Amino acid sequence: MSKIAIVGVGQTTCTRSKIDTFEEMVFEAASKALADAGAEVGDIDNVVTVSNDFWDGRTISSMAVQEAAGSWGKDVSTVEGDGTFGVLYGMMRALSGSFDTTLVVSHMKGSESIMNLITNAMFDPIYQRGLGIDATSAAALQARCYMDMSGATEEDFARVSVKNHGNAKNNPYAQLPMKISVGDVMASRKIAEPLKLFDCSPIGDGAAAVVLSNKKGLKRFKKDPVWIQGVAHCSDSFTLGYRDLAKSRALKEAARKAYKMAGIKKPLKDLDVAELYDAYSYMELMWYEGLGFAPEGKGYELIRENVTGMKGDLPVNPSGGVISSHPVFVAGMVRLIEATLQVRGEAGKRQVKGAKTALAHGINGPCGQAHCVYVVGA
Amino acid sequence: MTDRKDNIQNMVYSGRIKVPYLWNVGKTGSRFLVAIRDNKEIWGTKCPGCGRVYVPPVKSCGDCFVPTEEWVKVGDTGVLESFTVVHYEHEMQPRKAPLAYGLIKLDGADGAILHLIGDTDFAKLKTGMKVKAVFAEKREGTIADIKHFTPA
Amino acid sequence: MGKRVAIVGFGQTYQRSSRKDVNGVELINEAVVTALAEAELTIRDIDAIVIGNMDHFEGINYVDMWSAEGSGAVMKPVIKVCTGGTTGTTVAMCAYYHVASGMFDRVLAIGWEKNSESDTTGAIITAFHPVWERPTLGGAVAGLAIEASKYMHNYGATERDGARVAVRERLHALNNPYAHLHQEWMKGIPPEKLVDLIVGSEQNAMLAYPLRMSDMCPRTDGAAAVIFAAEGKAEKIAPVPAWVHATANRHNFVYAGDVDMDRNTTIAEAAKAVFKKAKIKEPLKEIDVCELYLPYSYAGLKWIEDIGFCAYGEGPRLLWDGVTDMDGELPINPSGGVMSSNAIGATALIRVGEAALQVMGKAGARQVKGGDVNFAFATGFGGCYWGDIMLLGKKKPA
Amino acid sequence: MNDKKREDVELLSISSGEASQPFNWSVGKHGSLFLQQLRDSKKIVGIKCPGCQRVYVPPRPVCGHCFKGLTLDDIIPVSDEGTVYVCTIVQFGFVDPSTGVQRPVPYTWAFVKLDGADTCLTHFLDSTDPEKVKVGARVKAVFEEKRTGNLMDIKHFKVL
Repeated sequence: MSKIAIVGVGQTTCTRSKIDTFEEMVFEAASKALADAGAEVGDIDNVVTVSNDFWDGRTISSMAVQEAAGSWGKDVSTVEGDGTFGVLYGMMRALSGSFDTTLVVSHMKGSESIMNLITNAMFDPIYQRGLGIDATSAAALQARCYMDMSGATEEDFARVSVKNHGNAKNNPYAQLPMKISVGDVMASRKIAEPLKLFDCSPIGDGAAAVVLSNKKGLKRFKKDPVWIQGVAHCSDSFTLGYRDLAKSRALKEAARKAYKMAGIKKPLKDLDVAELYDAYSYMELMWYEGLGFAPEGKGYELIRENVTGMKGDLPVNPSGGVISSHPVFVAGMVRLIEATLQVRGEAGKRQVKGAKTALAHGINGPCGQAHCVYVVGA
Repeated sequence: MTDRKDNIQNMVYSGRIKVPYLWNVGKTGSRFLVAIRDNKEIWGTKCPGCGRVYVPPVKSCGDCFVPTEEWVKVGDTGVLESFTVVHYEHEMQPRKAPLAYGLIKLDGADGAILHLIGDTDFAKLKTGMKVKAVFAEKREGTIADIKHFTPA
Repeated sequence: MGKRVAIVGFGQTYQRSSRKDVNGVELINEAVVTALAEAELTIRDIDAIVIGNMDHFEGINYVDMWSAEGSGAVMKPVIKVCTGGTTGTTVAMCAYYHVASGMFDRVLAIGWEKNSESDTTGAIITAFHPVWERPTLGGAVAGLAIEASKYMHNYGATERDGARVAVRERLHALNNPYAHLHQEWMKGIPPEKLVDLIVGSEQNAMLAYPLRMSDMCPRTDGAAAVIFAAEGKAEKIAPVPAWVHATANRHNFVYAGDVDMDRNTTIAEAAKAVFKKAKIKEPLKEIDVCELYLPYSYAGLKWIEDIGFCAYGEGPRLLWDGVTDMDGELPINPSGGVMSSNAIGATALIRVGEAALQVMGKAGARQVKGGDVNFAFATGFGGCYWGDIMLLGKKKPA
Repeated sequence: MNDKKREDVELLSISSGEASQPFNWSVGKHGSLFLQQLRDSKKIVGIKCPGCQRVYVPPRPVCGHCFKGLTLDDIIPVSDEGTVYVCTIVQFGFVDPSTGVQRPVPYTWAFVKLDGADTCLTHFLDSTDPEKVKVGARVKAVFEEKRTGNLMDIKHFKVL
């Protein structure tokens, strides 16, 4: 299969509550991505937008942003899932021969709705929704399953929060940069046991955009390409009680395929940096295992031994991760953008020195039901 | 219009989406809910492929992709596989915080059912403990006909 | 670069006003199992899944995740795409690009809706802008009525012309066991007479002038699944695969008040792109059958003009001359179309599936031209007057 | 459960009851200026794209045709009189998703092309008389006495 390059990236800051409308945020991100690529909207053959009807409070949520995404008179489609899935579809369209270049945009204004009500609607209306379950209470159930399986402790979760909020201080786009201690996390307000306030990501507002090109389209752009060397997605089953919440077999499968494409044999060695979807602190440890950074049940060792810190063998979430800024549906695309910046050497104060190969990861559904894994390199 | 432009305040439009839904439970799920409502019995369906017993029942097995037509009665007691005590409140929750959720693997089932945990000191909850279904006095054919589970 | 892609299987549930016997996941499973059986494949043969619906119609968020056990997505790649009424064609296009990209060989496209579970008009209104449009919009019926009145104003079309389209759709539906509306009483009565009966009927309530009950599509529960396969695989699965020759869409408009009500510009632009790619010069002659997303009667007059089957204002003549009837030069909607079944998230995918059946010669009682179909033309409609097109053919594309 | 009972099982359904999702949609500065003009001085404004010269009502931050950002400097006044581009009389009842209850019918819904604008404002007309509400009719905005900074500060458009 021939490759697709990321030639332009753009993101807005992530904040709790923006004045900007969906249109304005998308226009900002899209314009930044085009400028980054040294391109005009005319260089774009087709567009993929990413949004969600429930979060936006609008059926056909993509209708609001067609003009801002530059899709007038162009072929366009809309993915309702994490931005990483949107980029994957944009990539398919650029590989199909019908188009050479794709602009993918995503937006989220979590501040305009109530996350718990929106994510309650993600559960089955017959057996689950009436119980009042939501993304956070479900995640708490998963966190405990993971602790029982692995022996990881709440302090281990706290260490992830400390690392990532600390990293966020180097990221001008992050919503919640904080210098905190494990004690601060442990002492923070109980949300859904074992999860505390600092174990949970702040739902925020933001938008992001990526310009993709196949080999043929490259000459339209000034930016050096960052190649998508491997990508794969996979979903586990939905029903919580019938899914092994402690182990992510879907992530294992997605990672296996993505690594095969990219020729990654020993992820911990072969990768220089990783950006993971840590919507809740414990998730980062689970994803370590699913991605093969650590053996099953041993993810906590990496955080205890600081292997994934900025100075470790494999820095994870130099940007501060999703736990520091969580515009849902945008967050995964931001992981890919951060991975791209790392490979370009343009990540500023959060740059991992000499990063050549980076991993980006997005999730979808309750408790990370579905995963999308990217390996990118220069 | 410069004057107007400079003191322009962004407005926020507060509204809501309220579309009424009536979700069909379907034949399979209805049998399950009716058995709880009328007989305080919990039934599941068994997959002829992997042999797993699903509670709540499924019409076909997601892993084997075959119809699951065999009905199996399971116990109203089971093991608490996971739980959480929730400290925040939102209108979709059926009771006041703190409230607890559990994943309960009923005796005879192969996976866990999600439900509320109640009538107990949440501090004493432990995974692996035995719990029992408490049925609601007034039962109307919803999942709430099981009031909650409580340590057995 | 880019693989050739064909449709090798299509399955749909019987389209009905209400399916109380199944929940959404079970309904989806019905369509998937039917499509797999039709193509003589098992779920293990499927490399990836694409699904869509309209979230607020069933109040289901994250449908791709929620339906995994029924759609077959467990431990498979799955993506959700949604664009409103065009969701069905959007799903089909996404599955097409999955295969054309070379990343997947066999991809399952699923569309579904249970309109019986909510208030469709109310849900449709939530597709529009909360500040500028929702307070006054009267749902799809009003949104289409304005187009109809403008068309009548511009070209002097009459209620009888609109009714003639409705009559065609309902007569064709009688040949389709899967269709929701089966108006048996129409059997054997000539179209002209049926038009008189419908236009003169007291019971035929006015919904929003000029649209009466008979001009609109029903609310339907249903699901559909279409299997796309890559060249090399497709020929082995289906004796006569329906090759995708071209597909295009335009989703230009954001604000309802911006829409050009004189012509359907999005379907016109998409049609130009499709005909250019497939090198089609005379659509009326070269296309053998259409499955058009006509949500209401007057669209069957105006949009066929925008697609380019006839000149502006000539739509009614094509209808009255019987050109678009089963035995006409260009049969439109042998399935009975959207006006005979409208499970919105599935509707446009059913157009694609029905078009594929016509190419494959598997359309049974609704088959046209004795199965001698070279090109079948399917469309989707939705959003803010958005248009989608997929052109299928018997010959492998160049 | 004996087999007979299984066969004629009663089919249940679950109601969403009073459930609804509240939202606080940001109107944005362009739209806010429009609404404040309505509220404070009973004036209607549009926005003119410096690129294609189109005048959009209501004002918005991006011109889709030109993929150009529009600033508040591009906002211009338009007339409160205009022409009915298209309209219809809504006669069937349906649930208003903003309230969860039936919206009163009949009412006339129209696309009004205000003088000086290139796009239409969608709103109510004051009449449901088929003889009066038709394509091409001239209409004028009627403003509410008490205005709150909402599109409904225009009560309806009066057919002239």
